[in-house]
Amino acid sequence: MWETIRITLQLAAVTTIILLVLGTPLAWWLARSSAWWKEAVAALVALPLVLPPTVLGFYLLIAMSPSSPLGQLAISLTGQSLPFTFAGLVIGSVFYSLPFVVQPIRNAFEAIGERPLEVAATLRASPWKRFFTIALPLARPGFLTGAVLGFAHTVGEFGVVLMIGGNIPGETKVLSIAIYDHVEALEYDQAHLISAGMLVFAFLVILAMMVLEKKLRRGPAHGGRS
Amino acid sequence: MWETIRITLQLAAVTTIILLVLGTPLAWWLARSSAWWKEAVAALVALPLVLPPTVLGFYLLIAMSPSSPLGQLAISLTGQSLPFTFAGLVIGSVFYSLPFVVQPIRNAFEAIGERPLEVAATLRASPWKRFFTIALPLARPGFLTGAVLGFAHTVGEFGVVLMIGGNIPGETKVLSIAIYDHVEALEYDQAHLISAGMLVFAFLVILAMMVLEKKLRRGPAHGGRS
Amino acid sequence: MNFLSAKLKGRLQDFTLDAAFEIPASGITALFGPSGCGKTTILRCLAGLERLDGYVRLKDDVWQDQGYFRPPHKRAIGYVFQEASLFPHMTVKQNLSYGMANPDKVHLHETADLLGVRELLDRIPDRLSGGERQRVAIGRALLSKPDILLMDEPLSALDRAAKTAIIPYLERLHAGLSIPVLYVSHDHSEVERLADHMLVMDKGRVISNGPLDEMLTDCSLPLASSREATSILEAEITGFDDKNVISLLTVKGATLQVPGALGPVNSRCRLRIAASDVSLASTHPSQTTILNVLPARILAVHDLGNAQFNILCALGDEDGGRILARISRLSLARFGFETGQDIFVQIKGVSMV
Amino acid sequence: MNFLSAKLKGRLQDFTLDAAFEIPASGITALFGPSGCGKTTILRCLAGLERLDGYVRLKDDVWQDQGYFRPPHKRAIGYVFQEASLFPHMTVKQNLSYGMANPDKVHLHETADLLGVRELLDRIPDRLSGGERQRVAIGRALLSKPDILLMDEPLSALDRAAKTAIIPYLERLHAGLSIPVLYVSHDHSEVERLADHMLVMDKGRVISNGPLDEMLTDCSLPLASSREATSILEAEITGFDDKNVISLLTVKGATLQVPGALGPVNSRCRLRIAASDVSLASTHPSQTTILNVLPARILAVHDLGNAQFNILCALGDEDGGRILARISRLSLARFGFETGQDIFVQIKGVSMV
Amino acid sequence: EKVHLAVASNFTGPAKQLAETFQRTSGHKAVLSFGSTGKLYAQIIHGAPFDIFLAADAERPSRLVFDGLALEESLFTYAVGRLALYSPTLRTSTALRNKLESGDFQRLAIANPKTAPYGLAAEELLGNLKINTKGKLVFGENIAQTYQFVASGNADLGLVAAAQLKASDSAGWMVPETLHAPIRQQAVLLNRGKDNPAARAFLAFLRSDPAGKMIRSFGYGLGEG
Ligand SMILES: Nc1ncnc2c1ncn2[C@@H]1O[C@H](COP(=O)(O)OP(=O)(O)OP(=O)(O)O)[C@@H](O)[C@H]1O
Ligand SMILES: Nc1ncnc2c1ncn2[C@@H]1O[C@H](COP(=O)(O)OP(=O)(O)OP(=O)(O)O)[C@@H](O)[C@H]1O
Ligand code: MOO
Ligand SMILES: [Mg+2]
Ligand SMILES: [Mg+2]
Repeated sequence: MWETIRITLQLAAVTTIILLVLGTPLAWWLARSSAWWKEAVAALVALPLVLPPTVLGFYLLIAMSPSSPLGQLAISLTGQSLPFTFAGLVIGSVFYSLPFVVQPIRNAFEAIGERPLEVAATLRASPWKRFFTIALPLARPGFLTGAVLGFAHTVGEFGVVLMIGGNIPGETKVLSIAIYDHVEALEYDQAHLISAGMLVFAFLVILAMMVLEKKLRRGPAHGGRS
Repeated sequence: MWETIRITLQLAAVTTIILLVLGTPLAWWLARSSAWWKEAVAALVALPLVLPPTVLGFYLLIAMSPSSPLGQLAISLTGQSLPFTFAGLVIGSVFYSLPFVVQPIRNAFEAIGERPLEVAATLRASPWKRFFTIALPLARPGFLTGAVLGFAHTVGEFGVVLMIGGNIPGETKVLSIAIYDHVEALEYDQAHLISAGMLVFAFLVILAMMVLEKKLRRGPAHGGRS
Repeated sequence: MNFLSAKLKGRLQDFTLDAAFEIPASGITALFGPSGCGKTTILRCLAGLERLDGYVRLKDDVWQDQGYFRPPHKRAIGYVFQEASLFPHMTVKQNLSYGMANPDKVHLHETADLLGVRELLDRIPDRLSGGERQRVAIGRALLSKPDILLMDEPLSALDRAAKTAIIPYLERLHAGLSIPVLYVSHDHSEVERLADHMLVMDKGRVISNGPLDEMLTDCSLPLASSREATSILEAEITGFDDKNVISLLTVKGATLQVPGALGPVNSRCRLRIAASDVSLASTHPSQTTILNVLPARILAVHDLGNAQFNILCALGDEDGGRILARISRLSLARFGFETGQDIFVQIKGVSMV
Repeated sequence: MNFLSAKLKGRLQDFTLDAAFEIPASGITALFGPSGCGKTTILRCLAGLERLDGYVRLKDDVWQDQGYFRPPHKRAIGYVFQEASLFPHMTVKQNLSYGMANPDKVHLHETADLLGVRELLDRIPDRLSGGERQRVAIGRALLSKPDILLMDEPLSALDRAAKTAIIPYLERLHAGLSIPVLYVSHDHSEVERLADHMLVMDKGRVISNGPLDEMLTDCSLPLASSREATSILEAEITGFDDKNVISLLTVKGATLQVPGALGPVNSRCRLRIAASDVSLASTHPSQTTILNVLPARILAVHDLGNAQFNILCALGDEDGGRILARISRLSLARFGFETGQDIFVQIKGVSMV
Repeated sequence: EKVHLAVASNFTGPAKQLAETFQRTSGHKAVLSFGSTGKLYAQIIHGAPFDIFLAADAERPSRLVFDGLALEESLFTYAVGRLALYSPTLRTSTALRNKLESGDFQRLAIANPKTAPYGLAAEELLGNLKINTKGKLVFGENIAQTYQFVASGNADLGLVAAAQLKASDSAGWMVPETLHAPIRQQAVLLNRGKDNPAARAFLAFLRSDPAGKMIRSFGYGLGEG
């Protein structure tokens, strides 16, 4: 049980971090590029959503299997194929939850507008400095939303994880699958217990994040004049 | 097959519309209220995400069963209980996809700031007029994101639908379940075919929405001075 | 008769506002005071965008009082914000017509012409210059047909030519419709030209409040000692010299000659005379291009402390129009002017406001 | 020697910019022109925020040329935007220090004191008044130690007192560091006080460009015919009358008396004389409080078309300092002034700029 | 040594108990992963690290043998599933059977015949009894879901696994084996487990009498060998 909880939290945390790390430049590019094909990329990012998770997991399984190019690459790099490992789970979850992170961050970047970045440029801030000192802080609500949706979704994620993780205790078995197993095995009491625990825990985590963000924010929504 | 496609599109469309209708006032309240418990509500909205869809479906099944208060209500109103009906599917999907719609819209509302609404108020615009002529149009990117995520997620939604829909052809069988069935039944060719079709269709729909939104928007991201 | 009366008290962080004032039923009231003294805060309170303790009454209507607060959209105000704040998702035209009860194309086009934004009607605000944005914001407030106009430095981003085009429009507006205007401005000449009344603020308090001419020549106020000190005289056009293109203007106690055709005979107008344009002489000077050399009596001598003096004179005798002269200590010493003395004022520059 | 030279050509929708100009290596260059004529666009091009065709060169450095464009953050500019544009998520202090290469608390506090925002250092921009925001924006640009300052109406939201505090700071800045400043302003007196050079724009073109005094008295430019027409004279303080507190100032062709202690003897300063403060007399007048009555020669007579004339005079003889006098047709007719005639100018108001 | 088993989800309960006994008696360790048979099959052909597959049908294991991923000689039926008709409101077999045959019900839950062997069996039964179920069938993804449809009261009747009724102490009508082909759940040793002594040991244990007893006690029948 504790194993399972640990793996769940670890998966959600690692996935969320990777999603933020990958999603941020992607969102930035989507927000700022004027390439004509960027909306096609945006649509592509949203696409995995359309497939049922298990089916998506099935395709990921095929894509990552030892005989596929990706699988071969993984084997030559790490000596191991990806499915049925924690790393494989992370990849699958990242793939599946990407749009929930990219879209809110992209919107937040777009809402900043040109002006603050222009001002920073005239103050000799390099593109990197502008990004880190202006764009990132001003887009914080988008990051919060992306992180909450990404985290929660990874905790509850199940189809993809089941398919490419293989439900291996101590390695790829996460809480969502544990609940599912209990439900399948008609062990409702355990299912209720874990579900309730998860809900309470997730509620507290999400609430804490939101309250923290509000504290950090520049004052109340009302009464501002800028 | 066509039946299934029709039901899928109908479910996604109806769900998205309901999500926008319900999500908008909720997002508005979350963006503007200064109630101390509003972040708790926000966390609650995100909570269904944390449960695996099938498990969530399981609880919804229990909640909507004929012996439950909700089930009794539904029966006394419509003469029918909710599970295994299209209406039941819609309720489940709405419940499950709500956070993907509420969060982006809330962020968009918050990004507007006080000023445009204050200006409108001094021009004698009632709260309703302010909402419809200022807040809604300025929050459009958030609505687009919410609609795309909500729509795509409902198309791909599967666990909840499977659980409370009962997979009845012509009534509650949607494409995601059809693909899943084919995968489980080792009919990989059909699964590939439907998946590819869905992906292409979804890609085109999402792309069209995004390009349309861009056209409608007030000019390019670059070069603005406001 | 007071149109609007208000008493407002409250804090914004370190800043305390404690102001009570009245605004007359017609005319433009200038709200004057240093940066950060609370001008914008007052306008926001009047508009209902900020709620402090106190009351706001408009004629027999109560907008705010103990336990009562009318929301902004139910107050018939027109508010020009300090920053233009156009709706970014609307064209200039949509911005202009937003507050119009029944959109009237002719009226809208008229206003747009006057403000010089007719060509910009289909632009989005992002693509306007600073001054263009400000003009659209003015038009938008005017077109909402308010009962009172609150203007927060509406002309600050405008060049003289644009101001010169807009100010007469505002004047006509207040003359024609006689809606009162509360006008925040830092520009002395704008205030002299436009305002009838004046409300001087400092550090959250209203320190003085009255008709413009009194406020300008009141030596206890900072205005009379500033470099731009001026007097304002109400005048009647009583004649016109066709050959030399000179108008004759009668004010209390004197008749002035002012170049140009200023208006039809018998009409009234307002004259502005800078204190630094006024010099004094103990005897009637001759051989000077100064047109207006008028007998006057000294009412007060006021030391400004920087080797300069303000001399308050009345044209003719004590009851005549008041004129402020700015002279040096040297001149004062040489001619020894004192209160009650009869002298001549030489007015170099007279302009119609 | 030119510090910055630029030639820019391009379109923004309906608007066409086609401007070539140079800015000298030191001093303040005023950018003057009606709303919407392209002033902000020019600043944006110089800053690298907008890219039109043409070149921009700074000393021997090329910022933009055929196929080359240096990004804004590699141009050592300080830009004060037309709207304050503070970073909303930073305190005033963080805003101020954002562009500082090595944050120096003393320098920051000094600047904050000067701009009167010392008390606001921990505030967020949302909670500042309009003028406070603008002052912070000025400080932020100055603290980034730029090689050239671009200022888009930086003082428009400020009252006279705040301006009076900031302008000497800008002057000292440009005197001490001698970094050039390109300064957009609509305020005549601000320009007279601050500017050494002037760039006049209209409809996207630079219509005139030169030293301030020439531009002001050039009767072919709109400036000389405006109501605020002025002359600027460079002067040396040559004496001080202790008893009467009068300074003696020597300009080319004359010595003027100006009330007050204007500075140490032998120092130089700039004098501003409004055309409307200058009257002419054919003989030496007596018995007037006007301090300065000086012999001069008429260089040109210019009909302004509204019953008023500009008379350009040189103090002493033809080579003396140039002074513009604004007189009425009536006076001209009565005294019959003409080019080449020797007369007396009576200067009512002289102020140091 | 460690043996890794892929177990069809309907066999979750017995598998857990079997593994426990096996670990206690053999000293080997048994790691269990549950999933639907189809899913487990897909995972195995894509390299899942399982030694033994306990499927819910006979088809998947044979296919694995055909694919060359499992050893043919190891194939055997470890359990035979039986259908039971279940309704939480009806306690006796006759009442249940009558209700089914009269067609007097709103919803009948069966497992999806396409994906679950129990569904196939249910279809066969309904065909044999010639019951008109048009518009009344709801399909569970697997037999566990089918059970939930009935247990939650949302379907008035369901054809579930006899083993489920046993597990939840409920009564039902045990459908005679004559009315549907027996559901033969087969086990197979996968290539990966070929040289794993623990895997061989588990398969041997699975064929043993104590194991058979345990399987029976969950409501399954035993295969012929
Ligand atoms: N992004 C844009 N797209 C199209 N036209 C623009 C854009 N920005 C400015 N313009 C137009 O270009 C002209 C010059 O604008 P600019 O902002 O340079 O004027 P300005 O001289 O700074 O005026 P002001 O004194 O009012 O600020 C204006 O007519 C304006 O409408
Ligand atoms: N939301 C706020 N919270 C705290 N302090 C505020 C807030 N808004 C304004 N202030 C402070 O209140 C004082 C008055 O502000 P106000 O905007 O009324 O000044 P103002 O007279 O309009 O100045 P300006 O001419 O510079 O626009 C200022 O010192 C300002 O810093
Ligand atoms: O593996 Mo099952 O028992 O077909 O759901
Ligand atoms: Mg203000
Ligand atoms: Mg501009």
